Amino acid sequence: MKGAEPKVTVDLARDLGLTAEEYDRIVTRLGREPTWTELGLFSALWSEHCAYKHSRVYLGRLPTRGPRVLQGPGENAGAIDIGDGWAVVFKMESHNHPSFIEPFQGAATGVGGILRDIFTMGARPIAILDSLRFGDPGEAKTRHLVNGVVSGISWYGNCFGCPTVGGEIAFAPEYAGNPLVNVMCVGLVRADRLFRARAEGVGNPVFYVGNKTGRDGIHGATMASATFDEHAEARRPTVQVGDPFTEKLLLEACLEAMRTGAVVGIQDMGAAGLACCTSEMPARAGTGMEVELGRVPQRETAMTPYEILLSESQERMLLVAARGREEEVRRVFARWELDAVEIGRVTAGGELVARLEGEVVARVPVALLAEAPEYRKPVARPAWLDERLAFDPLGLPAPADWGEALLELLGSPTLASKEWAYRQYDQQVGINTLVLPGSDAAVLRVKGTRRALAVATDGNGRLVLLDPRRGAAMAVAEAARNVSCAGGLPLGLTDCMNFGSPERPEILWQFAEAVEGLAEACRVLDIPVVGGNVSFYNETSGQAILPTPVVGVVGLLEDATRYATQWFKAAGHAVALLGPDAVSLGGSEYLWTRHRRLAGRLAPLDLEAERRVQAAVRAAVTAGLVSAAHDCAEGGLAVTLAEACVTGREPLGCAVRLAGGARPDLTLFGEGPSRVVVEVEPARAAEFEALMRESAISWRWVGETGGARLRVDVGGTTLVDVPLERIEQAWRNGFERHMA
Amino acid sequence: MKLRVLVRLKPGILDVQGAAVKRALVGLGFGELGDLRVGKVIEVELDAASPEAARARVAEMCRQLLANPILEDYTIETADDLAPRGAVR
Amino acid sequence: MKLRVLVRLKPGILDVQGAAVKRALVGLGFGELGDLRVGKVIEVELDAASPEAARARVAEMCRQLLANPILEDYTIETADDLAPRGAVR
Amino acid sequence: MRFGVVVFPGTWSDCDFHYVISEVLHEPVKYVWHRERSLEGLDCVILPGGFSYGDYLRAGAVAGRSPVVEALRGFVAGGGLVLGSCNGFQILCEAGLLPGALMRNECLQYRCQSTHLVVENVDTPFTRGLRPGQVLTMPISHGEGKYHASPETLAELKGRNQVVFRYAEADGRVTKAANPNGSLENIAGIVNPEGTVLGLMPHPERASEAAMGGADGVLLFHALLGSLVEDGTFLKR
Ligand SMILES: Nc1ncnc2c1ncn2[C@@H]1O[C@H](COP(=O)(O)OP(=O)(O)O)[C@@H](O)[C@H]1O
Ligand SMILES: [Mg+2]
Repeated sequence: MKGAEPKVTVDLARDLGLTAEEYDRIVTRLGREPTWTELGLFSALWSEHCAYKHSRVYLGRLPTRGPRVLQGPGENAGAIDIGDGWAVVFKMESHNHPSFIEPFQGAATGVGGILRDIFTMGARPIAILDSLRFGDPGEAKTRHLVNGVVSGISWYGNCFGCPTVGGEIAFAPEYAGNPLVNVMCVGLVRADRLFRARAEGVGNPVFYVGNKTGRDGIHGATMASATFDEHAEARRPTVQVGDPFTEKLLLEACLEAMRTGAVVGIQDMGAAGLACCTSEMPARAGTGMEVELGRVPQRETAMTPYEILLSESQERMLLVAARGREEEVRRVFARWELDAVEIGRVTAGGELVARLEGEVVARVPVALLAEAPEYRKPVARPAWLDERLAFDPLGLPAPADWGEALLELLGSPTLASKEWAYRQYDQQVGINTLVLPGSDAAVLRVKGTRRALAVATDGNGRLVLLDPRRGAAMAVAEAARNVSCAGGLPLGLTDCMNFGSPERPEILWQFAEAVEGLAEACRVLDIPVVGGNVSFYNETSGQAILPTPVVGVVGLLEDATRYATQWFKAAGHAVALLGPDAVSLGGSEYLWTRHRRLAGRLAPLDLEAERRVQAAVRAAVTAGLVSAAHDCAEGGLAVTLAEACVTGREPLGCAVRLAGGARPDLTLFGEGPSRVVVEVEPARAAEFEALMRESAISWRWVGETGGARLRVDVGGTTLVDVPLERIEQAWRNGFERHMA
Repeated sequence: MKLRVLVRLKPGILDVQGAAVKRALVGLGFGELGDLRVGKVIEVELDAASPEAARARVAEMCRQLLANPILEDYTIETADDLAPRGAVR
Repeated sequence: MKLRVLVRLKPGILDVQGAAVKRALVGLGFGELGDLRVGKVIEVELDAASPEAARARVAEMCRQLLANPILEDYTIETADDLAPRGAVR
Repeated sequence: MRFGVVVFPGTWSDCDFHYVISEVLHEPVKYVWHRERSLEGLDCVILPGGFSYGDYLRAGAVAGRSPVVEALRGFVAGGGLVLGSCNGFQILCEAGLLPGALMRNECLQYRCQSTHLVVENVDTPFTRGLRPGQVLTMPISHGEGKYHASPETLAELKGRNQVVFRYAEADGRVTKAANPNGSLENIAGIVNPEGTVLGLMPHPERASEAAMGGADGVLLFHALLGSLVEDGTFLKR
């Protein structure tokens, strides 16, 4: 077999994605040329996807600590204390590249991967959220991708038995060649039963558990670290196929094995598979590991050590057990009819030693594998930015009919109801989902306590393109605001940073700025970042995606009966608008949908004001003073009001009067942060007013609910007066219309 | 003209369905079972000038829609490919 | 021994998937398409004393699991049922 | 009433049923592992939703031939009650404990949504006390819920009043628009001729608490609890 292995040279290293300098570094540190298998290990573990070579220096800026943080970044997922002895565990991951190649399986295995990240921590997954971006829905290819991705998520999540409770789907031509599939998972665990991916205890046995290994996805991590080009086809690894049923068995078996007390550490075999686990687990614990690859359960014949180590077959874990308790582990996995094979042990040497039939095929210090070089590559503000910023949207003609303009916006693919997608997802299994998809945030009760969790994801690539720092901060603000509107106190955040190639200075600048914005917003809003993921190289033939940081925020409600949803509840209630006045059409949905322009300046973001508005909304929801709260997001105030009218079971109209501003488009469709529309029962109005005064935020009454029309007057003129059937028609069927 | 397309997972791709069916059959006492794979059969009827022309059109359908080239292979069979004694049941 | 089972919806049961595939193909310009039906093909390898014995065992598998008699018919094919020229790819 | 909730390795509504029975109804309940061959001591066995053995061939096909389902035959013959919801309904049909079959949804997509069910048969332990024509609201969550039966079977079902629930509008009208999966004549749930085995696609356990957006599902449990007579038999009406 050895004779058939390619000769290791610097050129070969380059083919595998390593640079000449990196190769030199490997040779110097090893004191010799690596073997073919060892080169494979380095190529995977030093890939951008695994090693964060270009991003690590920036990610250090993110605030990661807080009194409730039990586990920050660095493990499979972050964990936060929610009281009563419970911890919430969550993380978001991207599966962009695989989903473009094979949307159904790519998205499905994306869900599988993030679920494993959660249950390796010992937590039972309770919710999935999916944040998706695609190209123009007018193109058949886009519709094929949307269909494939949504049905892949549906298939895997539903079969496994974890509800999908939220997410986003947005469209922009920049995602045509690189759709984004970001999936977040949330789980619950007793706070004192958190497991970690550490190979502690010299002499402890190492178990391989789960599905058998095939040649799937070899070099998936390397692929995720390269841009697509016309040769992408040839470089395709064998596609990974998901097996949600086996994942369910793996979940139950792992949690049961953990309960025995015989498990010392455990890690999911995700990107770079066994190679990743056998080096990262000992590296975290300061130990080493020896494994016999011949013992790895295999689905195919004649697999080489290289293939066994780098396979990305799904539904597998590496588990370190306590010596002497092997039988307990075996018994549990046998009951669930899964392989559990002892393939090695933890050693003291700090080395990863892999053998095949006794013969050493790789011997590398784990610290070296874990210590990929870090880069601080040149950054440059893009030259084209000023031209985009200089554009004044108010120079464009105003629409002849404001009502029609609103209907057009509501039916746009990005704003229209996403029910087409989420009705394919089981949203309720586990009977925890108090607020289903369709409101600002999903709310899940925590059984056995009085508490509930609110979760939401957000990210707007258009805003980030125009101002990476502020746009990223706005994503944090919006996700947190969505959680606050439901009544939740944001406790922690996970992110997925989706960008083009970091080797291009302007992309790296976008990234660096976005991290800075994220960090700043998290600091002011007091939300620690407990985990995340960077997905670079989202570009095809030089065309990068919109820079898209997606954030997921988890919040806590002390009282599961005190939450709010976004739709109006009853006629004759008062409607108030909280938050600052400043809005802009720069980067807005209106500017894109109506004028196909992505330009202009963003509205200012005052994070202190944001914090106060969110606190005020939370207080109002918790005190039961508001019967609805809805964040003003894409599409501006008019769209927010329309949604509040029609997203509930019974449509309910409203009449709103606004002061005249510079121009009606700005008032109706301008976008800006920190704004929330609330509905207040007249009997609670006085209390509500007192609370708002105390909160020191700007706010005003703007109208009242009732009737079957949405009416908006601006500066004394009625601009919008549309029957709700038309709004429903546009908004409810919009997505399906685009998908047909 | 009647043709039939068999769409099967490429070798090496995990056949989740096949593995599950095999496990179930072995559980029901069919221990003599070796490999088992599950695929799709698509039976089409179409107008064409000749069997060759029909086959060419169906091959085009496979390329454009019926088979996912990333995961699947396909074979096309015409009536001629089946021996007269055919299948029972 | 290698055998193949074709499982198809009974005649008279609406084949929704087949109809959807047909619609998609017609949309792609395959207007000459007539009937189109989608079924499953299950390829099995098993130890058996004779082709007849193998066929009998596979028929038993069909009865016990592979086909739902309320919805589906099945046919079993052995290598003999296929003309030597077989199928091309 | 002593409940048993069957657990196949891929079942996921098991915990939900267990929770409703123990925490909402405060009745005794235990899990029954799929390899179990004895159902002794139970009054009502629940076959919950999920993907029993992965269901990669047909929903419920493998489970319909599993040890616990074999045991169910004797249990039913002895007068025990069985409620199969979602995957449980699919399993009951595959096992031949209920007539007909469940096929892929006509839309060819999975569907999770709220549905209205009009109650047709109130002469079962699961529906006694309800009014004929009463409308219940319960969610569905399935990819293979389109009920199919041959014309003869359908005639028999109707002749024996075995159709218990149909998908309907909020006002009880049975319309095509109210049919979420293309089910034959909007059928959502049926019973065996004796009325002791109920299969339905909707999820009563997900609609058993006001906090979960409705409690119509719990009406089935209340009917069940009220049907148990001291001698261990069940009232139908
Ligand atoms: N892909 C998806 N999966 C699940 N839920 C989704 C998805 N896309 C959107 N939703 C849900 O639809 C609702 C509206 O989404 P969105 O317009 O992004 O909300 P917002 O503007 O408040 O962030 C939310 O409840 C969201 O969770
Ligand atoms: Mg949003």
